[in-house]
Amino acid sequence: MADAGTVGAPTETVPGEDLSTADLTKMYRAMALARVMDERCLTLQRQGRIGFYVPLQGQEAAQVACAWALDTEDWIFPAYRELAIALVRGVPIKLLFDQFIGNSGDVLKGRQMPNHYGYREFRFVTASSPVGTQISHAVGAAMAARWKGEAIVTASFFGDGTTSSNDFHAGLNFAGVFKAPTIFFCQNNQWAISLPRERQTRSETLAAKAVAYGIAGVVVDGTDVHGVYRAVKDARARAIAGEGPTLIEAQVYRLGPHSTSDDPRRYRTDAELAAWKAKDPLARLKHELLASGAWAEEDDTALWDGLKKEVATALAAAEETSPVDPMTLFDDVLAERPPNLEEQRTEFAAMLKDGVLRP
Amino acid sequence: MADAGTVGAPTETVPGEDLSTADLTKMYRAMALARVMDERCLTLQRQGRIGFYVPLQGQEAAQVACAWALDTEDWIFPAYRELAIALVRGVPIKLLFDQFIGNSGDVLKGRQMPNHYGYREFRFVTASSPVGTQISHAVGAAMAARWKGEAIVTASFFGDGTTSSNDFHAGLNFAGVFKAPTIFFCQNNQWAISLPRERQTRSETLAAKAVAYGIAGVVVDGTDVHGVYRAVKDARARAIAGEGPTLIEAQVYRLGPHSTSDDPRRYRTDAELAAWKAKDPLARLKHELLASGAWAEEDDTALWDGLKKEVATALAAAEETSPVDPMTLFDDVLAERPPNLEEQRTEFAAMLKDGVLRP
Amino acid sequence: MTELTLVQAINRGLGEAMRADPDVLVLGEDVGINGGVFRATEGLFKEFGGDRVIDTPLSETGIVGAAIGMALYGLKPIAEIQFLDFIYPAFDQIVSELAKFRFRSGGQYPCHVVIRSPYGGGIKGGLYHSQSSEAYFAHTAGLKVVIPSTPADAKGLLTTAIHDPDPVLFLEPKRIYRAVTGEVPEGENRVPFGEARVARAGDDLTIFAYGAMMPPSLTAAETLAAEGKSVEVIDLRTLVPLDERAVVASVEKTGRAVIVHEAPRFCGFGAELAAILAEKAFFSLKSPVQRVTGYDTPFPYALENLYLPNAERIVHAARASLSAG
Amino acid sequence: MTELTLVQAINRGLGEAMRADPDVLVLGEDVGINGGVFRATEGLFKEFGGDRVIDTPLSETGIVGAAIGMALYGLKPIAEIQFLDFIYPAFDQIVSELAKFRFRSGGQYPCHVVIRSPYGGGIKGGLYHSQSSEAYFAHTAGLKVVIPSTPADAKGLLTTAIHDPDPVLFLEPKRIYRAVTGEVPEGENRVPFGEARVARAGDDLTIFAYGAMMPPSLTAAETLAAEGKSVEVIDLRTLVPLDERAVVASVEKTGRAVIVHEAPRFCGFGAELAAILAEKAFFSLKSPVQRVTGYDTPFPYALENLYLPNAERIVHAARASLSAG
Ligand SMILES: Cc1ncc(C[n+]2csc(CCOP(=O)(O)OP(=O)(O)O)c2C)c(N)n1
Ligand SMILES: Cc1ncc(C[n+]2csc(CCOP(=O)(O)OP(=O)(O)O)c2C)c(N)n1
Ligand SMILES: [Mg+2]
Ligand SMILES: [Mg+2]
Repeated sequence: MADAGTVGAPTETVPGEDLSTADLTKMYRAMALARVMDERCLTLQRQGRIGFYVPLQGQEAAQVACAWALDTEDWIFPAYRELAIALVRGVPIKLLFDQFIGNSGDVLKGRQMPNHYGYREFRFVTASSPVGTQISHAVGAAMAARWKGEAIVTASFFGDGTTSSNDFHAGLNFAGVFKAPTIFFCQNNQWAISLPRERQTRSETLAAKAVAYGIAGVVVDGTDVHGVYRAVKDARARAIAGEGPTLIEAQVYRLGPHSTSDDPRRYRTDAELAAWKAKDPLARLKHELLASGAWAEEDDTALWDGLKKEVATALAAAEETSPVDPMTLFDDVLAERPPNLEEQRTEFAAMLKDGVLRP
Repeated sequence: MADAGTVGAPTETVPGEDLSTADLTKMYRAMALARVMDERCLTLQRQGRIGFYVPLQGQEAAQVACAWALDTEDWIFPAYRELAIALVRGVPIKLLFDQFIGNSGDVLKGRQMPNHYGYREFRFVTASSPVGTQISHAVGAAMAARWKGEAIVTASFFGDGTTSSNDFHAGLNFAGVFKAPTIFFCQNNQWAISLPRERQTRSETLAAKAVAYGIAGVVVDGTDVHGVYRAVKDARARAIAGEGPTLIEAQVYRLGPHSTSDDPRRYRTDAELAAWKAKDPLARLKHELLASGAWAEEDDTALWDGLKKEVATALAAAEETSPVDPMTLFDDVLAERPPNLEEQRTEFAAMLKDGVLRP
Repeated sequence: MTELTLVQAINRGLGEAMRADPDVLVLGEDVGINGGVFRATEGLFKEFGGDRVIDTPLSETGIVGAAIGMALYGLKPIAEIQFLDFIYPAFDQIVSELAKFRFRSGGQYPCHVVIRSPYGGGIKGGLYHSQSSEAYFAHTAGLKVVIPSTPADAKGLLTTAIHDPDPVLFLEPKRIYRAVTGEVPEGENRVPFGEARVARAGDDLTIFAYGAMMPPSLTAAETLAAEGKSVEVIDLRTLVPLDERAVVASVEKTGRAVIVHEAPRFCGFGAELAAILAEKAFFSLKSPVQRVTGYDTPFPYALENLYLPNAERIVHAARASLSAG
Repeated sequence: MTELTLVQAINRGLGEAMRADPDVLVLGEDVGINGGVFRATEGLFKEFGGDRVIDTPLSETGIVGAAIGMALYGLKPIAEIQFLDFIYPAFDQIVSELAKFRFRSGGQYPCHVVIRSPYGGGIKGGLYHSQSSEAYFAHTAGLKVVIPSTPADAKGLLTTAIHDPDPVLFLEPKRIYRAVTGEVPEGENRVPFGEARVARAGDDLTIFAYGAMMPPSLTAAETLAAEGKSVEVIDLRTLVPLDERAVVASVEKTGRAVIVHEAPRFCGFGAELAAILAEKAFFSLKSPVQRVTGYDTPFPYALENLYLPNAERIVHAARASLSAG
């Protein structure tokens, strides 16, 4: 698959070590790219050019710093909001747009709603919608990697609401018992659709739930790339050293709606939103870069302009890509089609030919 | 339904207050009755007179003291090992034997395996086998009671293994969020069939899991009726006062096999068993009663002899009770039989008549 | 009579039932202040408050488990599962507990929970916002399964469900939540369970359908009428209890059957209908039973319109049925 | 060849597969030191150690979820669910994840987990140690469903399952774990999926069965033979993929069908078989299809022997079929 160049690979660091300015610049670029894509997709949905979209604004720092601290060999088990992780992993923008559109370029063959992508090549496992299920997958994969003698970790991604799921409980408990080399990365964006964090659970913090499984738990400010990066680096080092899993709670805020189907004004106040907008992770990192002297306003303007062009080009290419072939509907259910499906496929082909069905 | 007299109702106490000698004597009687029935049932199973049995030996003090601290209006949501609770509630022994046999006297109409009983009259909800499901029921019922303005609590019963279940997580979390007036009574008997407590979860104690739900958690010595009684009384008072639920971990030991299908010698040592046998809750309370001067060896002999006779009489009556009527198979699936079931029932009756089926 | 959409009719039904009986309450994800992601519970939170329109944590296990506990205690809880695709974390509670409580307790503990859930395809929801898994529940003894296709039936069947003594899975065809409107009687008006509705009478062939498959089935009947074929269309309305008499009687009259549903064909609800016909209308059947269904694949995204049965496919199957035998 | 019971054959199959391939491992409740509650994994813990014969915490969600993760990573996990009745906490993982991973990822992530589970009645297990819920899984696109009825098939089908690229539900009829013995070939001997077994050839009527319903079906055929009727008995072996050709061909020959399973009738697997016959063997069928099944109730305890189909009921249905049409 094409180059991962739009973001750039992390500069090598050792656990606990601080991020270099070079890293921070690249991370800022990744965050900005995610923001540009996100805004573009919200518009596309309003224009009816894609059917649905789940924005990540407000969570870019947490995602980019986490992905930065992981190794490219590590496996990602995402939910549906992990665009910035995918970008750091190097998933080409065009490929993401192909998925949002569901065209013939989509690795998933147009089978899933936008945002539910996955790319084996980038060790980014294909997401599903039911919340939490990926958590126990990550635990099993971590146990498998250890069994195969591969020194990698797995990381699962999920929100505050998902701490109530069955798989959160099962996954963290298994990981604790088996000391699985895995990281549970919870982005507490304060809301699960319309349910605020404090109505989700009476636990003081979400990280405190680690106690129930005898594993490490940490809270970090998810708008601070440094804190997130260090927490993940440390967790990764412990996992690799056989010291078990870590639950990381990154405190962030979902600046946008839950999805394009959601209207957050029904359940939250403008004041709350404004308070968190003031902590926009992009503004924070930009400020830091400017202060460091390594970055200037002109650089910033050039960056955003360049990213917008890059995104526009990829989008145009995706929109020109042909639709998915209807006959693919019958593939990948099982490795080989069972008789009932083979027969249905034959009938389907005939109906397409006879015009009973029209793509 | 017949008298509850074999055990006797708890003497009134106020929260935190100590148990009177009168209470302790009655509690000892209840524990002894459970022990006698338990041993009888193990024999019955070996003789093929009942099909299966789940013993409770080692857990009598925890159960009796817990039931003692609850109000008779409180609702019990048991697992399958709560014989002593049922006895304190006043369920007649004959009725329990009817259930073990599955005869026409069985309130459940012979539909469930032994130990899965339930008696609406005694606010003792009918158990199922899948572990943990009763936990969220108790939470919902507690919310309902509060909504109806009834000052009662609900109590769910489960083992150490069941802390890993989906419903443990969902139930405790709901109870925390909604401050449900409920008590989670976990009998940590150190084993979930062949899995030892420390392989079930890396949590330091099971009660520590309460932290994850922002609720109270306490550990008690489950062989000590005083400690258990106080913990439950306190939890009940807090629940009624609107201060929320409590997770109580009563540390006990399953002296017998998991069930009559189990052979614990495959997975645990004689030494471990011997160490816990030395802490037999019956011996402990007997010793205390003897020391108090309110109880003598002759009383003890008379008690055990009397209980054995009582149990033998009830058993004989149950064994003489007629089998369950085959036609009851088609009742209680829904309030009224749907057409498919009505038709099956008619065919079934005809097949019984024609001798195609023989009861 | 008022003209309402299907989802409005459900909203009215909920409101009226809550007004009439303080033991009725609603719980689920985002049902309160947000009014439900499809707005089925719009306005209820404001009218009845958070103790009766309960926003729960994100756990279907907990929602159904707690609802069962409430029902055991004597309330009439209505649990919303946000999409039928997300009911599976509650599957244990539904099949092991809800469906079996009355039976396993010898009738001591009836358990009258209503579980409402939007289901089916047609909104570009892909694998996880489109499923039709009614067959799982219909196969589970102890549950009733109800699927309305008109606003009047939606309100009338929901009202019956809320007062029914048994657990009811109330599946709402979300594709026609707003696409279908109709007159709905004011006030309490119960539509009985176990009675199929003859949506269109005919003599040459019977189409059996329910939920969002009703509109294309009726369109297909129109098309066939133009060809001189008289087609009966039956809306099953309740899968459990099934109006078996109506199913058999119709085919005794027409001799030909086309069964339509969105769910995958293999072991779908249509299989039971076909089996009933093969057993009880065998000597009336003039040609092989036809099933027009979703394919035996997970539900797709880009190709959803080719996956879902439409009027053309139904006509195609009907013609095959009419020309055989 | 060795004479083994069905459960011994499974135990051998597991051991041989683990010996041959280090990526094969077993996980579940009590499968390790205890050897499984039915002793299916006896001896494996000792031979392969606790990292490959993994005693898990009490969570079916976790067992299947972790197994999926292992499979994604390239291992071949075999998960044991202690009783099929306890699979429902894992239902979400099975239908939402295991069954859909290959499809939803566009083929990138095959997910070859084998889930073994004892199922069915006959051991006085009551509602929760007796269920036969194969229809739920057969209706779920993306899963294979396999049910052996002989020791040789048990080992041969299990071996195929372990090396199959797809997720397999391997359901073991626990009632005949020890009641049935038979010759089992030594060494790896795979029985292919999708090929029904003609357990007894005949011309007048076909009995379709699987699992623990095979012995009574064969007894029924004997009884009918004594009455001069030649009955074919077909053991389906794999419900998915189904050997539809064999099903249809047999009824094209005999013209009459009796379908036998333990699960409740309504929407059970027998419905699909009857539907297939109503569609594809319609013109060969001489009399209505008969289903001999469990009743549409939860599974009972005291009355289990009256609930489970037996040879007498099968004979009864066969006579009805033979005398009609
Ligand atoms: C099992 C399940 N139930 C319900 C839903 C519907 N749903 C989608 S996202 C969501 C909220 C998730 O909240 P959180 O875990 O905090 O993640 P966030 O969306 O905030 O990133 C819900 C209820 C679902 N996807 N899966
Ligand atoms: C969901 C589920 N899975 C598996 C089982 C089989 N099983 C019955 S009891 C048991 C162990 C329960 O252990 P624990 O909760 O500690 O209770 P105890 O039996 O020790 O009282 C298991 C695994 C079950 N009943 N339910
Ligand atoms: Mg959130
Ligand atoms: Mg235990």
